[in-house]
Amino acid sequence: MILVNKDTKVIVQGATGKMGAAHTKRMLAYGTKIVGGVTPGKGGTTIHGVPVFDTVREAVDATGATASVIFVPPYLALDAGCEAAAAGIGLIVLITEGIPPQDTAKLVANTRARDVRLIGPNCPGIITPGETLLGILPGVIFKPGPVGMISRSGTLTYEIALVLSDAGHGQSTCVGVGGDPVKGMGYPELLSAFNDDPATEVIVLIGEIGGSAEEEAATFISERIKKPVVAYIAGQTAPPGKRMGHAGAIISGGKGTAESKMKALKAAGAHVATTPGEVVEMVTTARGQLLRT
Amino acid sequence: MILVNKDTKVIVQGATGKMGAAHTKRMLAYGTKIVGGVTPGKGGTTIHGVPVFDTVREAVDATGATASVIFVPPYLALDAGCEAAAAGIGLIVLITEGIPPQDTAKLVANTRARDVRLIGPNCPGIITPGETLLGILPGVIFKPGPVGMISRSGTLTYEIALVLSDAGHGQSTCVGVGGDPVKGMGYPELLSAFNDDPATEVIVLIGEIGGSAEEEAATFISERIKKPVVAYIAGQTAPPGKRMGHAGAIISGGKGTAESKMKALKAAGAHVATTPGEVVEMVTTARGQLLRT
Amino acid sequence: MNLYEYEAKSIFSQFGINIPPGMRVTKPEELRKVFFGYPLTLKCQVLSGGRGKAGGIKFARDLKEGEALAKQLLEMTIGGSRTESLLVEPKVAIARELYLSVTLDREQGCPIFIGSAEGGIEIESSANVVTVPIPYPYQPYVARDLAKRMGLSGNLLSKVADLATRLYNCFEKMDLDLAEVNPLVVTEGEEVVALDGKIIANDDSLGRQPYFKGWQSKHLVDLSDRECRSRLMGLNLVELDGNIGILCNGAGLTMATMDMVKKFGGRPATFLDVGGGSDQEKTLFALEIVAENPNVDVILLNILGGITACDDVAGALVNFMKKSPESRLVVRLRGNNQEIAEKMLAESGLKLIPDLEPAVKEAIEKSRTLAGARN
Amino acid sequence: MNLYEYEAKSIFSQFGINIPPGMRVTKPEELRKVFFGYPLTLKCQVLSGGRGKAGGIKFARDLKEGEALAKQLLEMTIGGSRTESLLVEPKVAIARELYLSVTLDREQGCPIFIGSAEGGIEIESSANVVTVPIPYPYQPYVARDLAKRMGLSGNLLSKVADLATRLYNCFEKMDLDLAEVNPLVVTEGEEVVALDGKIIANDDSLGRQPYFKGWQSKHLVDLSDRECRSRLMGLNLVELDGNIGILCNGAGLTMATMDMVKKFGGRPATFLDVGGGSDQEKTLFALEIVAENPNVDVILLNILGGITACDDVAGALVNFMKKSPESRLVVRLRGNNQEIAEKMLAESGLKLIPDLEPAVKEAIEKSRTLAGARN
Repeated sequence: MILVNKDTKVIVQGATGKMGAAHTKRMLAYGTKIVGGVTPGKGGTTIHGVPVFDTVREAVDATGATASVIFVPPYLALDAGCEAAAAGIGLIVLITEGIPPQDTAKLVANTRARDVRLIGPNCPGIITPGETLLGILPGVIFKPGPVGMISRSGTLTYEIALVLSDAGHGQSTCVGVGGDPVKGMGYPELLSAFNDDPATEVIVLIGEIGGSAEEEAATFISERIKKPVVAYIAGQTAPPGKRMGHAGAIISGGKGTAESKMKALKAAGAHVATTPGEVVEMVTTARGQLLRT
Repeated sequence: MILVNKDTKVIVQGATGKMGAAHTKRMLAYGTKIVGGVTPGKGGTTIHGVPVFDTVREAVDATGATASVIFVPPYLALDAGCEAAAAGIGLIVLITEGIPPQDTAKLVANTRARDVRLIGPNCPGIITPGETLLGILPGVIFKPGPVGMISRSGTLTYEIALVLSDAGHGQSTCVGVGGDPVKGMGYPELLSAFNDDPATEVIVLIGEIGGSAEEEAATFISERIKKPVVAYIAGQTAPPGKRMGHAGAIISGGKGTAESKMKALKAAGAHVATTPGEVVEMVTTARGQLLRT
Repeated sequence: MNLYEYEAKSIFSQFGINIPPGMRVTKPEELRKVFFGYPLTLKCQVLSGGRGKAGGIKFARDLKEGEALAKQLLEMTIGGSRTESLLVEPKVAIARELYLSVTLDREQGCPIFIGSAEGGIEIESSANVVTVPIPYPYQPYVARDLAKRMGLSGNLLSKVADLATRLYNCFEKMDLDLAEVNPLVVTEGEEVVALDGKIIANDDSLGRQPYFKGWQSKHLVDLSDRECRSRLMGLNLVELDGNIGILCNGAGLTMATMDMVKKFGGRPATFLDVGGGSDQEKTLFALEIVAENPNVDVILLNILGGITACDDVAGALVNFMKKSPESRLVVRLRGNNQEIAEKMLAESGLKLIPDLEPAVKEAIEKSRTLAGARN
Repeated sequence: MNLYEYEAKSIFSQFGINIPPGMRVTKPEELRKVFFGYPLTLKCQVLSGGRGKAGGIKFARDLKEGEALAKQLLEMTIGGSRTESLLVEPKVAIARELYLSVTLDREQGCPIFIGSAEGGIEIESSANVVTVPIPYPYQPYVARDLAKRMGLSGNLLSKVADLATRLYNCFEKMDLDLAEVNPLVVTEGEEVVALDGKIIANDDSLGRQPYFKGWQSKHLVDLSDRECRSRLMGLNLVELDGNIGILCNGAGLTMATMDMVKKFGGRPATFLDVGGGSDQEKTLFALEIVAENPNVDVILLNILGGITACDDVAGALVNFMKKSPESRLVVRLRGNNQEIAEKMLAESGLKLIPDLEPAVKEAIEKSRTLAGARN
């Protein structure tokens, strides 16, 4: 497993909002060690039995939390992220969708300068099945096992985890890096973490059209990754010039096509699936080969 | 000697302005290795035989310079300092006077984050007598020798260096840290550098009223400095509430008096002079004792 | 949100960027009010690219020629986008053309300057392009680095750097995705002028940009009516040419479903991401707008509940089926509150399919039957 | 540059900080135009501190009492500063008083918030003070950290934090040395209001703050006429009570010279730093303004040439001596172009003293002689 485990102490920024409260409850039910919520002006109250603080600094001082899941509204996310980083939080999972991308860029600059890991924004978060859940992934779909997953998509991750779980391929950790063009951690850092993680046998990379992150991941895979990688790219039939749901999912100027990404990944030695069903088959094959070798 | 020596490659930002040009000429005459000037739009020309570049990056790439002396107008200084830091300059000597202090604070934040040493602003610069001069100090006054000098003042430094030189006490390096309330390097870092410098026997610290830097230096001296320190504080008879020339030289709310500083320095074991003449006597005594021990 | 050239230039001007004098004209006779001399440039105001090649820019030597050209240009449609108005400017005496823009670089995660000593070009296909990442907080030296790398020198370097700093300020203060000057011209009098300008405002930032308040609807003209209405509801609809309407929650899942439909031999008619956490009302709107498309024979609804509660979706389905027969529907629904949803839908006779691949295949099968019935 | 309370509040208001309704009054009869009800607060507008203790704030129950108090207050001089006008406000029902300010911290090298849950106090001597360093670029969480450390909670925490963010924006955008609200009051209706405000604008930044254009001269009222004229010439003059006028280049050297004069038994009459790189005209102005002071018997000019060229100084001296006898002058001059300077002054008979201590002693000697001659 990477990034988080059952001992990770987590706070929730925006814990008393509608979405924050609902997911705080779900995360607690999953077993996540939620040690505090943060909502300015609501300090001293509780939410689902968890103490609420006015500031992240106070929450960190009182609880020793090292990770934060952020559910604040889009225009407050930069402030919330900077607050977490300044208070010593080491891992920020930014769920919020619709953040102005220039705000994200400023937050990325801030967290990079402080060596804080940022996941998201516009992401479902992280799950280490059976241990902890930081975000909004539906815990019931994921099972413990040896497949490490990295994905730019939310529900597509659930879909693929579902078919993998059904086929007996549980997951070490799944990380949704988010669908925005500018974001925190990307493929290379996470591929590298999974490569070093003894609990991960096979890595599943779920990409989509837009940008060149998958092409760069391919280069990284060919140079640095020893474990088998199964890749799937969504948007193989997407028309050019149209934004396909995610702010980052657009083929522009002939760049960012699924074809280009699949080609690069194949050339890097990854197994490239065209449907979720094929992902399962390829993981089965890869794990079979691992057993034989 | 500290910070700079005869091999230090120096560029001058604002080299084609009136003051920049005049001091480029003087520094060259002193022997400073001025390898380039920077003035946007004047790239390709020369000033006193030195090539002028449009940007610091270009100058650094072409010359391998590691230090920059900045003479640009006050409202352009933040930009110039950030440019130097971004281009890989490791030591910035900011001569300019009248910089808005919030700009200085932003520059200080920028250089600290990059581990760039900043001297100034509103300072005379640095001289390692007989080796190199970065700034506007009158080279003829300074002689090589074992006295390290740190000062918040310009001409007062010249005055004290003059009487020291006349008495046969040359200087290892003299650093004018500047008279502004917000500035780059302060007493502790420079005291520490002189303490570690084999060429320095005695440290002369020239302070003035305002702030609490001398009180903090006193604490630092008592805890960390092994070499004899002779201190002089200007403004012993200054009335409270009046700004005495330097933006930083003001006694306010009963704080920042010469009395308080002199008391703290005495308590820390420094020799505290009341006139430049006494500085000379105390340096003579200190060096005499060094010879005996 | 794409802006028209005249809007972009007005914003540039507010940030101190030189633009030519200009007048917006919606009728040929308005040319008489032009306050600067001939020859004139008349430019179609459209949101699509390729205007020059399509003949959307003309020069007039006098009023008579101008009026004739204006009439002709005002009727043009370029790249599917109708001419909204004309921007009329004096013809500029150009000594040199450059390219300059600011945009966000997704790979580096920061804004970048893009510059070229060659202007009026397709920047994607040009060889002489330089890019400079822009650190935050901004300082003007970054613009000088850019101008230097573009190969400029002397006064021109300083002038272009100054303009680039203003362009960045505009980009940051107005929350833009793109601020582009192409070409940036150097006149024979050594003035640096934005001869053409393009701005894309960031959609997610419109709520904090009072300047753009109320602008959105009139700038969605390159979308179909249904795409446009969806956008205003906060939904992402892309219309395609097939007969299977696809609705899913989540962009990646919608794309994957679309890809599977195509792979197994079906033809997608819509891509509609109803988003995460969408409510009953929004889901109903989504079902209706897909059903409204006359090409749609089958609606494939694929919801995997993460944030989305299945019972909310079921509620929307129950309402939808009051007006629309369930026979066109193929529903894959799985996730939170799935049992409640199943119960709600059991009464309607709508069968839920738990897995995606069978659902896709069912939808394709049904689309063939229904398309056959229609022909 | 110190601002009056009414000016500070007007600026606060432009940054969205709540201030009480208010009216500036320069004549008692203007009270009739007050647009809000009694009781009123009448406050002397002065640049000095300690106004409350000096009786510069009064409350009026009706117009008659108000006019009488206004007449009396408008004639007050507080801490040497004449009342410029009155600020009239309705009396506020106060539930709680706080303190809030933003200033630059010289030791940390960054702006800081200073806050206290106790208001209307001398912040230097208060125990309940918290400070929070402000990183750049600013984010509002810093203000929430402050409010929390001030011991606030609930809605009040959010309201004070919001006001603190606005105060910081004001501090940064307007280039202030100090933005202070003391007291910041919580009204009985739970509104957070800046009841008194103080702003010190940074002198070095006035050139880039169009808002303050032309303000400087009318805000130098706590300086003497000569100090004021010097400031407008860019010179730093402080007048003292002795008879030796001291002019030097550089603040530290001027202070050291002053200290030496005092130490060796003399009495300094002026501290005048002519600055580095000062030109001939400025030096002449400096000599003349020192000579103008009737208490000055001797002028001690101490120039150690770094940036300053000695020949420029000599030129100023030559001109000065055309009007003023050299007998009052003691000149120490050393540095760049010293030989040229000596030659220029040789003709006038003015003797240059190369070392500081002898020059100081000579000036003291001469001051005794001349003071004796005068008595």
